[in-house]
Amino acid sequence: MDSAIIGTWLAALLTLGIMSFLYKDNLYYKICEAIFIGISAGLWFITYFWDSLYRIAWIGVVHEGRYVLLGGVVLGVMMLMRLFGKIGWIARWPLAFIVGATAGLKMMVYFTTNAMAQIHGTVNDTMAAFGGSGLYDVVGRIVILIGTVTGLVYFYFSKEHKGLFGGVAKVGTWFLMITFGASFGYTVMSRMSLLLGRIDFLLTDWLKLVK
Amino acid sequence: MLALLRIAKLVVFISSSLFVISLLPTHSVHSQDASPSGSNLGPITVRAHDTDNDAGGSVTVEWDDPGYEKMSGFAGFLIWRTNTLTGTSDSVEVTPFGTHSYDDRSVSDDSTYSYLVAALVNSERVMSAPSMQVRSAKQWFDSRLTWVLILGLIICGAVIYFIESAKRGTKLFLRRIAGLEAIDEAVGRATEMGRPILFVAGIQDMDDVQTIAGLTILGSIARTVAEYDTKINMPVRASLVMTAARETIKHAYVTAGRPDAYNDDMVHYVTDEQFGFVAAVDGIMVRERPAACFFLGAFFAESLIMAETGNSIGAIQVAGTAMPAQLPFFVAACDYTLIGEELFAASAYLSGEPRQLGSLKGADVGKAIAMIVILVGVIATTIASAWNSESMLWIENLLRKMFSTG
Amino acid sequence: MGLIISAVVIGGGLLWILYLSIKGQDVDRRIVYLFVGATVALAIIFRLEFGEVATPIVKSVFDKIENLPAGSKIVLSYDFDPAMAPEVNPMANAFIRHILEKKHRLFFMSLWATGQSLLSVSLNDVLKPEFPDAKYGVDYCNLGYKAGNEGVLNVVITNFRKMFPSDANGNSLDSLPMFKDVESLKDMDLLISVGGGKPGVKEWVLFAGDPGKIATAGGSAAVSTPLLYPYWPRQLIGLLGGTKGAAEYEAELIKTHPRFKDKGMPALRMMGPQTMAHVVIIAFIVIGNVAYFRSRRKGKQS
Amino acid sequence: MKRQIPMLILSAVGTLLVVSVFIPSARHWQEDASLYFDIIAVFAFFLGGGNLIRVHTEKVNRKSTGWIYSVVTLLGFGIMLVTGLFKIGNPNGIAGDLSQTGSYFQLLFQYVMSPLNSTMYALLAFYVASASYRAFRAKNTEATILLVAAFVILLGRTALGVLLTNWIPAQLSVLQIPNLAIWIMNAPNLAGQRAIMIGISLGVISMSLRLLLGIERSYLGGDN
Repeated sequence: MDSAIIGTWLAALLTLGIMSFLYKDNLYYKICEAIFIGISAGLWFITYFWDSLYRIAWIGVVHEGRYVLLGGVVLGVMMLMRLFGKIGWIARWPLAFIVGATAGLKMMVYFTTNAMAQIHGTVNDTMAAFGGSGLYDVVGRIVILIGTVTGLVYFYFSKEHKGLFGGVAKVGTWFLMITFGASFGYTVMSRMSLLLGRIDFLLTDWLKLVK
Repeated sequence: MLALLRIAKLVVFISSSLFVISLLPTHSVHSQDASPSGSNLGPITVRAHDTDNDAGGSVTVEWDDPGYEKMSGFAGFLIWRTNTLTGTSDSVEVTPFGTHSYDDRSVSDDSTYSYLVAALVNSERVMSAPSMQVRSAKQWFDSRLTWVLILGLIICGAVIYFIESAKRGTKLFLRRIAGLEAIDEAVGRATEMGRPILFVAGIQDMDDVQTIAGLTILGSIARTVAEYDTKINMPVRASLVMTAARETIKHAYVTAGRPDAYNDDMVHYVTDEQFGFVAAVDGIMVRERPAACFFLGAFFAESLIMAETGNSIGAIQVAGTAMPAQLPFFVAACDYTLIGEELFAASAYLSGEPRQLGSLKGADVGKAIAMIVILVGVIATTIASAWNSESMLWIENLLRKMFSTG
Repeated sequence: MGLIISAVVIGGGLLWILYLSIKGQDVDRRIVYLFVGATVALAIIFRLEFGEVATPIVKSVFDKIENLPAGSKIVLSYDFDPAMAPEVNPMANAFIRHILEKKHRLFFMSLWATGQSLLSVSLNDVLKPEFPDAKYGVDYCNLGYKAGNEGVLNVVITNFRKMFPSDANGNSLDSLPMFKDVESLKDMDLLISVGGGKPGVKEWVLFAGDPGKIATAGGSAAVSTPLLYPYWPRQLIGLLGGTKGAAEYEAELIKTHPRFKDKGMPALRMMGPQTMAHVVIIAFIVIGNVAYFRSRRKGKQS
Repeated sequence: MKRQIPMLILSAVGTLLVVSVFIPSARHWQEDASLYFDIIAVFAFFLGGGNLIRVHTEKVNRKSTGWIYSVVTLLGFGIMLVTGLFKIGNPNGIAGDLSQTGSYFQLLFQYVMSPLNSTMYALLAFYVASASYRAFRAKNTEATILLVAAFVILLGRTALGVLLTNWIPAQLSVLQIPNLAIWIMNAPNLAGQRAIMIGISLGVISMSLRLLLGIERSYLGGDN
């Protein structure tokens, strides 16, 4: 028996084990889950170890002389102080570094790619899809305009959703619902193809029922 | 002394340029009969200037093509650089057809350079005159981001203004968010039933703001949990999130006056693998049967797997994410969903602290600006295209410029 | 036979669920799961295929190629990598078959380095065996891959020879008869980009089709298709989205040109089980609502 | 002190990174920050992995329910560590690429991890079905709108949608279901997406400012 045959059997048994969860939680699933957790946690640790610790930190500092990276190592070691009760508080420093960096960086990223680019896109793409002057285009433009603005009104926090403002916000929720319904409907097919891949594996590669 | 040095530099520059030209197998640009196919083309003009908005170390060379590209046998433009301080010269690059500018990134800010561009036609080189001397430099401000800065300052200014005014005691009104009111209800029900609550702060690490937003909400939930003495179970996918979540819950227990009841095991690392984590969370759900599940953070395809499993055990589920693609699944399978911005606003709401609430009012100013710009923009483009209105076109172009991000 | 078994099992099952729902009984979620699994499995075992009907956005591409006079010049660009290939490769192959069948002249190229090898696979597996009479340089040619992303388009829209001094095999373009009356992209009758990333269909529209006023069509992976919808029908004459779009094109192709029937239409075959599952989900939504309205009416009466 | 210094670090780092966006020569700070993050994350893994080992060893020691699964998890973790750290079976030895074909690490990935992963992912298909059956009911206006939008898009993606509305004349072709589906994607769907994305970015800005100003700091823990 070569390793490919053993491998296929192993893969098939694990596939069935995970699927058995759909019926109910059971011993078979629990074993697969335990294997999954153990193997994958190990896999990620190894990946981190070689990619970050060895390649970035070790090669970077020792071989390429990028001493600026030592700062990261120092912060990383501080993180480990968590293991020693008395000076465990020092682990907050790297944590503060990370939260600060995330807040600073992401604030700018979201501002440019989400806010500015979306406002820009609303004006631009509207013209791409509905740039003409026929009824179809005019309706399209009006719908985009109303949808975007009322949607933003829904997210407006500092005014009670009552009266006219409430009505506008209500229209905003309708647009959000269309968005959710449309995204749901659009993704169904690609989700099905995942299952197709697994069942195809079981029937074709493993059981060889289908040629 | 200084004048002498300058003269010396100039001499070096001129002589080296001449030297270069003499070395190249070429003919004077101005001698017309020497052009490869005898055509009557003007000289190539070259301009070199410091590359805009960069960190230095780069010069942009631009040139006009009087028509060499159209000649048969054209092979490209050769860019030739002379370091006018040292007098050394070298070829930098041969650019392909259709390119009329080049960023030379191999220069030093400490030297000055001059450039020549030669059209390569049938193994002959038609040279331009050397460009003016140029020195690369770094810029202190990226001028392309002027509007980003201005708009950013307006919005941040608004947020800070409302934080300050709230601090001084100005009363702020905020509308209710149904999903947040459900949080207390969910924790209360778990207490009554004597069952734990499950909290998942998304599947991203601490470098995603959504994870941090999830943890800030965890702070409020954990305080209620501590007061009610309910059990909380929080599996995490990233070790850093584990550390941060422990700090958060511990702090909540201390604030609630129950530091003794806190236990590190409330938060436990599972695995970094997306679906391995999901397999484990599903297992926890069906075995421990939490009465309430919170999914607050960044989620991907696993959103529906977890939410449907939670639904099958009859738990109250509150979800929140800023991943637009996953919102539909949470909306379909959970009792309450915090949509996008509501996730980030939640902790401010829950804290009830005036300064935090003030920051939300500031963000509303940003929304008002966005609405006005979109209205004006779409109306202006419509009028501009329908009636060729100059003024509307001007507005349209201004808005495009303001909101273009490079 | 397989179709009958499947129809009985699935149709009967759905009716039973409908009956249960109307009676007000809760249908266990496990029955729903079993159903989805059985549907997909049956469709795979019996290799069920359904006649797809082309949606207008696909039909317009098909009609364009179908109605162009023989000898029209069409560019087909392979702008994708192996990861995307299962979804978009069937489109490219269907285009090749259709274009050569209609005796058009086909210019292959690629803006993705990885597209080049996929292109040779298509040439060797589809074009050469199925169109042995097609002559290189007369009926088709392969310009190969050029680095430079949309910059390549910026150039070839005014001049092919500057960007491509020779084709992928090293022949100068002037030695290829089909290039005799071709100066730039503007001499083409149709541009087709098959791809799902950047550069891809969008870049072909913005940097070639639009500025040159050349008819442009595309095929793209399902995820990136919604981003391209805004360009239809003005800047894109049509678009094939995902396996579904490919299957529709294949269906249209074998309807009009039955000789391709036995060539194996991979997208159609892949679509069979997906369509089945899709229909089952639509049925579930309908049944769910029927049950809901029944129970509400009952609630009102009592 | 135990809270002030972290607060100071947080505000300083955050502010510097915001400023760095505008200064061309400071942009590399952003890359440095992400590299720091990667390095800190590895060290943090020693805490996470340690936690995993401790939790499961304790279960085994106490022979609590399901302890046998903990043995399996620990075994899996151990096997992966050994094969990965020493690159067992790797044709190119310790210097070889981690995912080199033929290495045990790669075999475990291919035959154990991959099928588990894609099967878990594939479960989505079942959950999509059960969610559609249960949740898409016309209970109120919002739910009805959601349902109708989803239904039109779903129909538009099957042959049924084409066949149902083929009779609509060309002038009104936008009402044919496939075209209607595209229109929904193009107009109302896009509008909703935009509102959500713009809202999100403003939410991130206000939350980031709360963090940088030190108004929100529950995750930094208390004074002890």
